[in-house]
Amino acid sequence: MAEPFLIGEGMTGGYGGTTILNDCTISVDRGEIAVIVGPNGAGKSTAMKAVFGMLDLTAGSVRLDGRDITRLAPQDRVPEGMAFVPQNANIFAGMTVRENLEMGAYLRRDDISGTMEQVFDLFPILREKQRQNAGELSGGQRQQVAVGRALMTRPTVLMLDEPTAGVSPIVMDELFDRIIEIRRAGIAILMVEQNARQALEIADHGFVLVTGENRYTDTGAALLANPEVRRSFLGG
Amino acid sequence: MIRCEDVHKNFGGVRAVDGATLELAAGAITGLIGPNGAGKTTLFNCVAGAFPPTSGRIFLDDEEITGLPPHELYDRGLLRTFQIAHEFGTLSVRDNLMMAAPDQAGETLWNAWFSPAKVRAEERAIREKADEVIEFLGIGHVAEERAGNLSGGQKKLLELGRTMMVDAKIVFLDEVGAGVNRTLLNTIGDAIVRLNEERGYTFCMIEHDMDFIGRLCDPVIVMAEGKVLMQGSAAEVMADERVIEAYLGHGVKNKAEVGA
Amino acid sequence: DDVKLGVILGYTGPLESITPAMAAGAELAMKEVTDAGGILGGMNVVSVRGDSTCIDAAAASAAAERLITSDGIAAIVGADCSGVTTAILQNVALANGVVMVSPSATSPALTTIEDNGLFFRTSPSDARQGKIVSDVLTDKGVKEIAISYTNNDYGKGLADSIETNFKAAGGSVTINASHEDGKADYSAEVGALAAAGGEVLVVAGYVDQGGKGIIQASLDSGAFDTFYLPDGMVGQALPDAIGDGLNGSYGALPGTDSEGATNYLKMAEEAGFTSGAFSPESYDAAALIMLAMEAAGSTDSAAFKDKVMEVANAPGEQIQPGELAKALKIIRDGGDIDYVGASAVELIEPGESAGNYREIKIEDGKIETVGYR
Amino acid sequence: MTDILNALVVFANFVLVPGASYGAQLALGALGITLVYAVLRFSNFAHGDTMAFGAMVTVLATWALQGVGVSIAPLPTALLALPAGIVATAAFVLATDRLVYRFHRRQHSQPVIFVIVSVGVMFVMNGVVRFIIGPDDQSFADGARFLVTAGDFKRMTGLAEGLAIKASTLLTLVVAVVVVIALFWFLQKTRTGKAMRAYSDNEDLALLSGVDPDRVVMIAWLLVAALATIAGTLYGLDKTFKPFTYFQLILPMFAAAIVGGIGSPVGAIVGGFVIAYSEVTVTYAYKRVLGHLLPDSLAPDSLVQLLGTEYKFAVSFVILVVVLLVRPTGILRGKVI
Amino acid sequence: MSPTWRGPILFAVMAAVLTGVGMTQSWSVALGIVNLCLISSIMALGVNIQWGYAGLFNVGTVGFAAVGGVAAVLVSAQPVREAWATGGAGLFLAFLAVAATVVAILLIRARIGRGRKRNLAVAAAALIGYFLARLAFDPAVDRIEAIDPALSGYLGGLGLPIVLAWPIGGLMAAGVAWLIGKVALGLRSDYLAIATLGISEIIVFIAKNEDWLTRGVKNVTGLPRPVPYEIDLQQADWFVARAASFGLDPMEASSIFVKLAYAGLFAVVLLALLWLSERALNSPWGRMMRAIRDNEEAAEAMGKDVTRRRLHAFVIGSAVCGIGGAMLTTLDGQFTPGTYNPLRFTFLIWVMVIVGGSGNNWGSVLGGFLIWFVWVEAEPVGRWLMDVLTSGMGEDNALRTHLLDSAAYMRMVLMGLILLLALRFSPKGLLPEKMRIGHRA
Ligand SMILES: Nc1ncnc2c1ncn2[C@@H]1O[C@H](COP(=O)(O)OP(=O)(O)OP(=O)(O)O)[C@@H](O)[C@H]1O
Ligand SMILES: Nc1ncnc2c1ncn2[C@@H]1O[C@H](COP(=O)(O)OP(=O)(O)OP(=O)(O)O)[C@@H](O)[C@H]1O
Ligand SMILES: [Mg+2]
Ligand SMILES: [Mg+2]
Repeated sequence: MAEPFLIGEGMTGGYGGTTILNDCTISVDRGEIAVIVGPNGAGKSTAMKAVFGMLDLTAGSVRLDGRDITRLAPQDRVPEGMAFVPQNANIFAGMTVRENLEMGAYLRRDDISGTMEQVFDLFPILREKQRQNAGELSGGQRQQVAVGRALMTRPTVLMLDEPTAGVSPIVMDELFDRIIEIRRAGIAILMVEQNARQALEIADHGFVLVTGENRYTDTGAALLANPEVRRSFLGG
Repeated sequence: MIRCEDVHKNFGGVRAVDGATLELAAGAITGLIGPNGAGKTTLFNCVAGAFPPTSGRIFLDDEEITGLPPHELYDRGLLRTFQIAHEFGTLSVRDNLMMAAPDQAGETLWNAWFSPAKVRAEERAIREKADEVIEFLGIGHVAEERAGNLSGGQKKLLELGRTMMVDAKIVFLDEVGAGVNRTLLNTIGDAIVRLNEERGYTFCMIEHDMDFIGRLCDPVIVMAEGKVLMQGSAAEVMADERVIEAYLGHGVKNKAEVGA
Repeated sequence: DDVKLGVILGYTGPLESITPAMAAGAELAMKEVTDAGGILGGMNVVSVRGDSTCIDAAAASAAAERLITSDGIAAIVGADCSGVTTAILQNVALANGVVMVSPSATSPALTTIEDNGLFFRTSPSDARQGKIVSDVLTDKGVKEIAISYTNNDYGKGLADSIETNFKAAGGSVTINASHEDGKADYSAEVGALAAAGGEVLVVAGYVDQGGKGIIQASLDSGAFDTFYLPDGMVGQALPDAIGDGLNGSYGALPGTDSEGATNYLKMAEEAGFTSGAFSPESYDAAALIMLAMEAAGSTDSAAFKDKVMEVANAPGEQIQPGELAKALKIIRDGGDIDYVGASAVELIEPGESAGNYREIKIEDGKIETVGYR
Repeated sequence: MTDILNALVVFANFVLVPGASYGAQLALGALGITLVYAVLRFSNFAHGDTMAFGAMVTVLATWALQGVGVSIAPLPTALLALPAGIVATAAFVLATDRLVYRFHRRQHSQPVIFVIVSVGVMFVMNGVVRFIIGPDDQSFADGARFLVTAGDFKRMTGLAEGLAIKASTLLTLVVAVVVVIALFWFLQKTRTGKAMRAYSDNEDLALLSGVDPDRVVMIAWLLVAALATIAGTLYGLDKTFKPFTYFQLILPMFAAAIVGGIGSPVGAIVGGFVIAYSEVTVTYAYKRVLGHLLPDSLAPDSLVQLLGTEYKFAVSFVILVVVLLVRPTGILRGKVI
Repeated sequence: MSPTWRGPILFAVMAAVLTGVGMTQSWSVALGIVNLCLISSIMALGVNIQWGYAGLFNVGTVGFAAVGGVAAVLVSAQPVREAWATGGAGLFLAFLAVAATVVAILLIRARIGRGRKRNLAVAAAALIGYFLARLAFDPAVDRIEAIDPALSGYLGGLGLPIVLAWPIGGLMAAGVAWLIGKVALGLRSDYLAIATLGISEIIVFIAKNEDWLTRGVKNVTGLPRPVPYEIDLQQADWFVARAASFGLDPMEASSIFVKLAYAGLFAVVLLALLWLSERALNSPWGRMMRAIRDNEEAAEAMGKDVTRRRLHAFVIGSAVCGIGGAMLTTLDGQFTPGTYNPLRFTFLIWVMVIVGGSGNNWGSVLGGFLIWFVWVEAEPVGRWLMDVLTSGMGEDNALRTHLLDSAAYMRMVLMGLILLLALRFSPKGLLPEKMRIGHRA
């Protein structure tokens, strides 16, 4: 099997002294959706940060398209086509919604109005609120801004940390639809979800993390079918 | 138990809450749902005293509480959690819980200085309670961690945990479920039901997870564009065309069926 | 062997810009004596500097404490501002029995302070100068003045004294307002002064501090064109900085009918600094200490404190700045001297300058002497 | 009629014009403070001494130019020397960033640590400036001093009162306006400006958008150095160059930045004028103005002064406190650039 | 260095350094520094209560120190009877006018409902009260200030022992802080900072300009001491004999004795305050204050009366600064309003708190010692450094002369460098805030 497009392999590391990730491996290929699930505090967000270079790894490596990028600074991964929506503090609170989206396209030199329209079509409320400061939005609206910002980069790898937390069902559906659409364009999508059943339904691969280790790794459908996984991690 | 009469809240030109009138029955677990930006959190904030409404009146047990500061509402047994977790970042997880306990003698300087024995006894009791809550939330391994270092979901759990330190009359939960693992959320749901049944707590919860709402809440109030759109049982609400149009979307039913 | 003299002045803080010339003045006297073979049969006199900060009594006391108990200085030239001077005197100098000669502390309160005969100053008390200012103004036929003073004990004391004397002489004071030193802008002060009006503006401040700012802003806005300059304001730096606008202004500073002041200017220039406010007084303070030591035959404060008045006053041969070698020789030979120095020192009880004044006038950007009082 | 004109002229001469010049000076300084706050998120106590440093280099360069006889009369030579001052200050400021601030930035130290660190930098700069040029007054102004002097004005208009306008006043005002417009445009419209705002808003997320933090910080410091040098030099031209007064300036400058709404460039300008005019108007003695306006019989004897000038700082601080109580985040709502 | 040993080791180093000063410079110098270190530590404790516990960015320390200084004057200076005789009645009338105004305003607020009418009535009452008070006040003040202005010209104090001024200074500072807190504590971080800075400047301006009360810039000197005078000791036979038995000369011995006596008094106060602070910080009260500091909104939602609690912390911290201010005036033996500049009394204290480690009482004490020590010793060390640096140059080298003349500024540079280095190697302060794990239950 050829190596996946993006892989964080055998990642070990944590914050300061403590080790959070233990030989954890996460990967995703082009045109695929990979979903990470697991209990709170399992290290899912930490794994995402590690893949994006926001954590010092004591062991393991991150490779993009076969190239070792373990030592690349986060801001230098953006030009490589990686985009990331963190779980917390994922908007520029003091800037308007429109400026938030523009910041997503910071490195792009081409015309961004088309992409902006696409984001507005996906999240109509943002079109309405584009001149408002993002910090004044409701919780779900902020989440939409955050995802919109990442979409603006037109990435080759899209990493989303709980993109649907706090968004209403209708928006969540739209979002998942959109993600499927993006996958079709050959983009690799890596996401963490607590709405795990919906997420695994559309996922090609799933990773179940517990205390920083891979507990289960399988296709989305297989994980959904696994009663043990369902009971312990997906809420029955 | 809580009655809101024609509550409005404007932020500059934005009408976040635009004439909401509703009543929360004592002893019920009321769900509050609605599209993003419907004004749910803003209404919570008005009721819980984070800021006063622009106009309208709010009553708790027929006493007007409009504009009262949160700490006075706490004294009357009204508690709330925050949608975006508000942890005490430099305090340990246990201290986060312990500080929430009511009427602590050790919180006056005089006792802190001159009645150490009394304070120590009191602390012991509070600490025990905190440890129970920690146990329940499954965050025992991070009990000594700075709360600022918790994961997103753990912070939400802590948010909930603080309300469990207090004997409350009514608790407002703002999306406790968002970001919380579904298996754990089920346990939390059970605890809410137990608190409601055994201790008579009244709950009002904002949630976007319809399974959770459906399992726990009756009645369910739907808000949209700052107003109350409708109220009814979970089943009624989910079947309502307006609600589906504005909030649930058509996809959800299909998915729910697949999931079930 | 060396004798150490402490030079405790505000090297940092609000008066930091006039301090270097003061310190240089004191050290000029020490160098002169050392070059002439020192005192007491060949002891060199060296200076040890200590920072009074002018405002921080605690830091000033700490510095004085260190100079006395650790560096072993025999006497203090300083301090500069009355507040820190009092603190050093009462907390350190008295306790250790060390003589202090301040070149610039002018507070009248220092006249009556308990000092065990250890404290002297080469500048006159404000009370005396107020009278002089009033006399000069009255003689010029001025009827109405405005006063701006620097808001410290020097300025306040002087301004009050001027007001009292001038009113007693039949004049009127339209406004007597303070200014803070070292501030960024004086337009508010000048606005008020201008509104009050007056023929002459008396500026009881420092030559390159707020006093200068007030004069500059007054000239810029056309509020006043004639200024009276008390001792703190007389220095060549002022006409140099202000330019033609200052011509025609006048004032007075301690000095007698002697060539001392002019000599001192030259000496300073040769030594590589420009004399400024209280620089001559600093030279004199150091000189008096050394002469008194020679006269007492000891560097012990308890011994030479009684000689300070003796060497400063008549009878005896008059000593000008630059003549310290001659003075030492006279003393060694058993003669008597009357130190005049750069600021025409005449000490009265209890050890402060009597206050002879040299009247000056600014003409063509130069300070010209016009008479003595 | 002439009475009214006279009253106006007095008022302009002692309140409007000096207030405008002082206000513009404060505003320029406050701009630098606000920029550091906006981008790097701390209150920079070293700013006064940065101004002193910039002005010092400019003074030295001006002397050098004057020495070889270069002049751009009627404008002051110092304007020619400004680039030298800016370059040197930029170098110095970047060096402090590299040696001091960067470490704390990487540590994610609290803002208050940065504040205290800036106090440390202030001490060092304080000493360095005095080492190089000493604590004294230095004059370096040349060129035309006045646009109109009080005497000329009286002669021209035949009024009893004069109005003086200094060249430096006009220069400061013009520069302040130009600089604030340029800065506003830069921050709001240019990519780099937006990147700076994004960086200040949420550093981690800015990285995730591809913003190079080192570059943003460097540009911010360059702007601060330029602003500080310009402000320091203009202040020196108008008043005088003396290191200690620059240190004294930081309090009113902070007051201006905060009253206006810290982080907002326009706020800095507004704040500068509010502080300046509150000092001048409340303590102004209205005797002469009223003397012209009222008939002789009613002319006031007293000074008609609301408060003595000794309280002028107190007044500006009272106004500051009142403004904050009414609008707790400053006139123009802080933290937004 | 393990965290538990870090504190003791750093304190031991500090003690060793001070001993070193005692041995190489002199014991008087060392003890003089220690005394000011003790006072600085007290003020730092006060700021730490406000910032470290409660997150209040108060940069008005200088104002509270000045209030403490005023208290020292009012308590201990000799009363000027003549001033009371000529001006006392007027002042009393003015006081009555103010009191009546306050009563009137309270009545208005009780009688008239909220709204424009009430505001107008309150404003009118305040204005009338102000003018009535001025009517009685101004002539009284003029008369008081006219009495022998060179030496008195003010009311004087009560002539009581100056040690009483310490608690009274604390109380007065607390009162002032209460007023300020009522007005300003609604403001956040930097805005609170600039407001407190402004108000403290106003306090200092009052101390400088209200001559009838404080003699203003003319200073009040010769305040009584709580310890004997060196001169008296030098003349007391028992003391001279005692000193001789230790092999000390009476001059040096008296100086050391007096400083030790001060040190004893100050240390008692510091230890008492430190004990109270530690108790408070490690109690539920401290936990609550830190919670408020971390997240005010959530603390409010969890039933804490944030406004009141913050006011408490503000008042207590200010009171401690006031005590420190009164002690400093006692040590100086004089009240000099010109001394109160923010650099020395606000920023230096802040530097102590932050370098020591905010949120940690022992850190504040250590910071107080270290920073005051550096502040004082930077001067001689700076000069010494300059001497060393220039020793290689020729006698007449122009650069050398220039550098030696500028040696005083080395003090600033050194102070800054030490500050920067301390924070470079200990970015959270020398003794960082402890993570309190559970409680000593
Ligand atoms: N401080 C504010 N300033 C301006 N507008 C605001 C502010 N806070 C909220 N709003 C607006 O008010 C509306 C209601 O917000 P609110 O947070 O109450 O929504 P919500 O129903 O809780 O939504 P969600 O489900 O996304 O949490 C939104 O449109 C939001 O943009
Ligand atoms: N900045 C930090 N410093 C120290 N420890 C941290 C930090 N952030 C997270 N942790 C710890 O790392 C562990 C994993 O956190 P992480 O955020 O990766 O969890 P997660 O799987 O994303 O959980 P959730 O579903 O709740 O978001 C947690 O125990 C948390 O306490
Ligand atoms: Mg997470
Ligand atoms: Mg919400």
